[in-house]
Amino acid sequence: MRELTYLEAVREAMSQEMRKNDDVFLMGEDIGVYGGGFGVTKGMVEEFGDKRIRNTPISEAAIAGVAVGSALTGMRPIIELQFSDFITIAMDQLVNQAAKIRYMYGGKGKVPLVLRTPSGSGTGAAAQHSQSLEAWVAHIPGLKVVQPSTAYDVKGLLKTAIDDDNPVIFYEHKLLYKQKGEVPEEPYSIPFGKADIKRKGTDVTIVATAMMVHKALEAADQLEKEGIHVEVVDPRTLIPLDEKTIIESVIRTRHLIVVHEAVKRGGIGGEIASMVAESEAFHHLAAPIKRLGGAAVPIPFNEELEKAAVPQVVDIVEAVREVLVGGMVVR
Amino acid sequence: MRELTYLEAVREAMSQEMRKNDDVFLMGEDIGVYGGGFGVTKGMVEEFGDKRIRNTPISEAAIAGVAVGSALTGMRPIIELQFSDFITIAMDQLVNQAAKIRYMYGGKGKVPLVLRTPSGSGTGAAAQHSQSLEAWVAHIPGLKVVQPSTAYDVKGLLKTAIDDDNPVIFYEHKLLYKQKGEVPEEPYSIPFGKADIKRKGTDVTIVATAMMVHKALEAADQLEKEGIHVEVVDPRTLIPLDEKTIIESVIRTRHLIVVHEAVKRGGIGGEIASMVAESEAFHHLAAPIKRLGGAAVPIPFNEELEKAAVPQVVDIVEAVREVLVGGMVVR
Amino acid sequence: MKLIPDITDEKLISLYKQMWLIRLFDEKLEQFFAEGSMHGTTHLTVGQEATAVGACAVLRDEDKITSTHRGHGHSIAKGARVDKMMAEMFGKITGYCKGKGGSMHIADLERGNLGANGIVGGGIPLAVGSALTAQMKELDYVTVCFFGDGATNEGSFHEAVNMASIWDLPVVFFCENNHYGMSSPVSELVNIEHIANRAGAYGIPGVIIDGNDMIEVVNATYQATERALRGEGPTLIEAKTYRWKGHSKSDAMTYRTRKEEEAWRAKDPIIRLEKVLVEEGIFTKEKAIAVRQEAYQEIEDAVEFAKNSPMPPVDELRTDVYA
Amino acid sequence: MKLIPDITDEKLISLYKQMWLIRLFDEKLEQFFAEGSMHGTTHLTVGQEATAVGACAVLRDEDKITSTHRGHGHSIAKGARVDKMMAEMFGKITGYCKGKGGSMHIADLERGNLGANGIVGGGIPLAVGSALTAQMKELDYVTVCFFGDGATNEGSFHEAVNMASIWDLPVVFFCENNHYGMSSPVSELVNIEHIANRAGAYGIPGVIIDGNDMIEVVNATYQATERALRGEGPTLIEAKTYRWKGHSKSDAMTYRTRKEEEAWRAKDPIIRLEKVLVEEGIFTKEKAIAVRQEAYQEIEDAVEFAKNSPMPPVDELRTDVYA
Ligand SMILES: Cc1ncc(C[n+]2csc(CCOP(=O)(O)OP(=O)(O)O)c2C)c(N)n1
Ligand SMILES: Cc1ncc(C[n+]2csc(CCOP(=O)(O)OP(=O)(O)O)c2C)c(N)n1
Ligand SMILES: [Mg+2]
Ligand SMILES: [Mg+2]
Repeated sequence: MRELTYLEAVREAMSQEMRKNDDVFLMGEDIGVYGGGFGVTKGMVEEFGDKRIRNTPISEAAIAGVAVGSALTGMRPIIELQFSDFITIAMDQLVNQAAKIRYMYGGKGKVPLVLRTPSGSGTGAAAQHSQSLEAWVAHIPGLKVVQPSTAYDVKGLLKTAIDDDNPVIFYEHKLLYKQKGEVPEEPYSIPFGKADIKRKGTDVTIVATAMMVHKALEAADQLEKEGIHVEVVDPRTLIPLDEKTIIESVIRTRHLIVVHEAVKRGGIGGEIASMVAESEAFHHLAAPIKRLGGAAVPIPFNEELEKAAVPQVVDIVEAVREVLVGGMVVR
Repeated sequence: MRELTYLEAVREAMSQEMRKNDDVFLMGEDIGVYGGGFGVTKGMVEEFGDKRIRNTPISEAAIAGVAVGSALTGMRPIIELQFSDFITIAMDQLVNQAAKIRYMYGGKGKVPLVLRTPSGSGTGAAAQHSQSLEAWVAHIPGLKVVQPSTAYDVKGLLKTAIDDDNPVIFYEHKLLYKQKGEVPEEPYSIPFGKADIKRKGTDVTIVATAMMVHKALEAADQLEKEGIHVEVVDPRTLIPLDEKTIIESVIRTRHLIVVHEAVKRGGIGGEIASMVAESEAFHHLAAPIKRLGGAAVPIPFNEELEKAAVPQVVDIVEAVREVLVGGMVVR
Repeated sequence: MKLIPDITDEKLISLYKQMWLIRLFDEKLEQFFAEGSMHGTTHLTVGQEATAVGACAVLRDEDKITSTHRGHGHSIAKGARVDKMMAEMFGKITGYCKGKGGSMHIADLERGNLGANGIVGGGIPLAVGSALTAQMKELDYVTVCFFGDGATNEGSFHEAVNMASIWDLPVVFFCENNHYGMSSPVSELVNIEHIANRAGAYGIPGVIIDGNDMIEVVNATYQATERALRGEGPTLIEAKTYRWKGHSKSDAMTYRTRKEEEAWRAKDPIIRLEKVLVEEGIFTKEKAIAVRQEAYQEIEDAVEFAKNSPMPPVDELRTDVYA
Repeated sequence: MKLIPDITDEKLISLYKQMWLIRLFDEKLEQFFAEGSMHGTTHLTVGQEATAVGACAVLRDEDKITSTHRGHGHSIAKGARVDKMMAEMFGKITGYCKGKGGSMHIADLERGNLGANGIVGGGIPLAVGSALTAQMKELDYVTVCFFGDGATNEGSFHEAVNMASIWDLPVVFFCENNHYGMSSPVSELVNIEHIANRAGAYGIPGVIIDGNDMIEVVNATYQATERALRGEGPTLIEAKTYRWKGHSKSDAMTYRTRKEEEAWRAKDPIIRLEKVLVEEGIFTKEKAIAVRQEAYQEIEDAVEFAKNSPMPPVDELRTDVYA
């Protein structure tokens, strides 16, 4: 099948929806001729014109708020924040307006907007341009939260996001933009709340998100050589979360490791681990659940420190060994 | 001993520090003659003047950012946000500036600021004025997070917060403002990272925060009559978190329930539960850890719905019974 | 009386009635809060009736407004039913938000009221978004965005007005300058004489009007909406007015003088309109009293309706979170 | 040359040298990024040297600045050591931030540089906070706040400038209008001719200057800082200038013409100052070349220093999070 990069898949999903539906449009900083901070929208203004590919002032609060207002009155805006760290400036409009309007209005009105934004570290952009803050939005009722890890997933999930009648926070990972994968040309939807088992295995379940899916897969490859069969589950959407697939996997493998790039303390890993611990899977666990996440530090600039700040393949390999040994010994 | 309300204890802590140290000052909306949204600063402008009790425009981002700048240059600002929901507007300055400056600058500079703000539901103020968003800031390295539950604690913890050289997010609970308790007149400090066992018990540990401490205590009273001895642990500070006290308590009681008012999904309860599950206490658990938290809904206006949105005493009582029975049966 | 848009006498009388509806609605609430029979809090419009009514007088159903925490006036002026509003205040299922929103979130999408807002300045970008929809879909409607003097110090005001200006969006920024935020005099928090002067920072017209003169409000809003509908972009209107009551349910009003309050009470916008209408022969003094009485009865009926309405069932807690 | 503050010939020559230091520092970085030997990204000041140098020329060590993502010029002008800056760019432990901050976070608190900032508009409230400290502690220093044209559309600009104005804080808002944000022409994103006109929204003076004329920058900043130190409050200075290079390390510059770029290159601020200094007999052409050569050597030495410096040990990861 045809291959596209993750970045191209994002662009294709948006372009296909925009061709079909005049209500869909884009707003963001430098998304016109410049093509956006990471080049995702390159060429789109030429096809769709500057009314539908709207270059905005550097005004993240208004970008979000104007999107909410336009969504509430019949449009389906997609907004791009250049770095996900800038969501800090748009939180009021996302959390106090977008997420709550329908509920506050007693079920009237809807806010079909997609906020797309690149997150994660690894580019040397330092503390204010490298965060993974998805746990914040996952905590807010009324929002949906997506973290695609492959070119195939990103296209299908973005279509679903655009079609969704609710505000969706859609995290793209900077380091994945150039990754290639097979992507069908025709539009397709990947439902929210359906985890994807990226690799089947019998010994341990790793629930990993975004970039960590790939690190987990690498770790699994290495461990396979030692005869350890790792299952890698990619939730793809944090809200809604496919609890069932995760729980069933853990029941099969009896071991769970949760890995994300975001700071471990207060990260979504705590939610996933606790959810499993509260489920019937608890009684099948042969070892304590282990979480891997970012160190409790701002992301440093220096390349080696930057790597040390987030889980790497060796950390995952080590965690698997630890969980399996721990499990065998103590229970 | 002399009794004060929680609100008066907050005011006294600030006033005592301001008398001692000219660098301490207050900024916030309507904190002058009006005395602030909840009356906490009433009388302070009369004592300290309007240069040190600074009435600000309705500009939460600037309030936070100006505080950061003044802290970085030698002041010790205390800022008041009228409702903790408005932190959504100040997140950039708190998260991208205050929390990270020292680290980004390689250990130079410090940002000794306290952000005080009332959180929680129960006053009929509806979805945009009733949230509990402490999990957000607890996720951010560089911030400290405090949630005092009594008049005694709030005074001692606020002094520690003001004395701390780091940005501290200090959550007051609206429903606690009028609660009375014994409070010494002389200034005293309660160290951060020291949980308080609000009630000793042997059968089950409840880790509860803010308003939920009182609900847990009520539940404990009821359960005592049935011969169930509940231990109530109040972490008091989420960052730093007193993992030791919590873990030791769980080892003793073999059962853990975590209760907070914030939405359960993605709340700090996941962190606490997972932390315990990753500790040696895991092997002492006689039943799965249980989390209680707010429903995944915006806080509704209607009084009955509003109550139903967050854990109540009956929910805690029921959870304890469930955990104890579950524990006895299955393990 | 120099009325620029075409408005029938009948309509003028109905506007007069709306002003009474607003005042009586809010005075009724004041009473309920004083007796402690109402949950939550509220922000009363009393004294500011002319801005809401005058501005909405030139709007059609398809035109939109965004409102604020002090929003009952806007709702009524945009055609909301007082019984459903009152029911909402009581948290009843028959209320505009099924009791889930309360005072600060009353919305009436069918009549173009995109909703009150508990976040000061929060509605401003929403209004701009609504105007963007009109422009993109080439729909013939205008959006009037209400906010207070205090809100103009929020970053959201700045960002949203700038965006509306560069895109020539059909929106009218309507600042109800009642001279105070919660307690802070605008003169202490803004270093210019008129909020309308801020228009200059965005290259749009700024207009200062007497917000207690309904006729002037009608005229200014009419010109601004016409301009917007012609595609010439936004206008910032500053209407000087005053709230008679405290900021919200509990307010000792230590930040202003009784004398100042008295001076403003003397400028009662309802009496003022009444005088004009009588002078112009649009109605008689007796008719005025009758209209007021009608409004009074509607509010009484609304209270009746609200009190007799059922509470939302507890399972309403978990509905309406997602569409 | 009409120079308002007292500045010795020696100082003028050192300012000329600073401009070269800035240009050569950033051209060196450009080269490293082109070869791919540098991690992260950077924003070059080339073409804009006169604003940083001219504004900081009137500042003392105790005066403060806040800077931006395009901050190397400000750092150097405020007295930072280029070797420690270069070491930071290489992520070395000897850098200003021990390698933890990189290009966008260089700070030099000892010399009053409160730091670059990766958040557009993020430094504006910080500057106001610094000015508040001066006022509250009655310290005799002024804070100069640098930001770009694009930053004036952020809410933080609006809120912070308003606050500085109502409190008469000793701060100078210095807008380096290089006519573009990342790619967007200011003319598309702001509906007024001059950013300086925004001063009117806050009741402070707005001043428009030629940002490529260092002498004019010195004079305007001097007047603004003097005003601030007299307790008369902030000024908004808009300096028109241009960045010669792309926005950051990768930029095809499709959003502007080569012709426009050429026109601005012809207005080279360094050559312009050089001409004036030669004309005024402050130095000779030969001396100018020698000074430039000195600057060149300093940058070479800085690179040497940086390359030879050690990386931070991995345990630096977890230090410095809390004070
Ligand atoms: C973002 C935000 N900050 C603060 C508040 C608290 N608050 C509610 S109303 C108000 C004053 C608003 O003043 P103004 O905009 O002039 O409107 P008015 O109340 O005078 O109608 C304040 C500070 C809020 N609701 N939202
Ligand atoms: C809050 C925020 N939004 C967006 C960006 C991405 N960004 C970095 S620089 C820049 C353009 C800034 O333009 P201007 O303020 O004119 O400064 P210049 O780059 O021209 O010096 C943008 C959009 C950012 N760093 N921070
Ligand atoms: Mg007001
Ligand atoms: Mg610029």
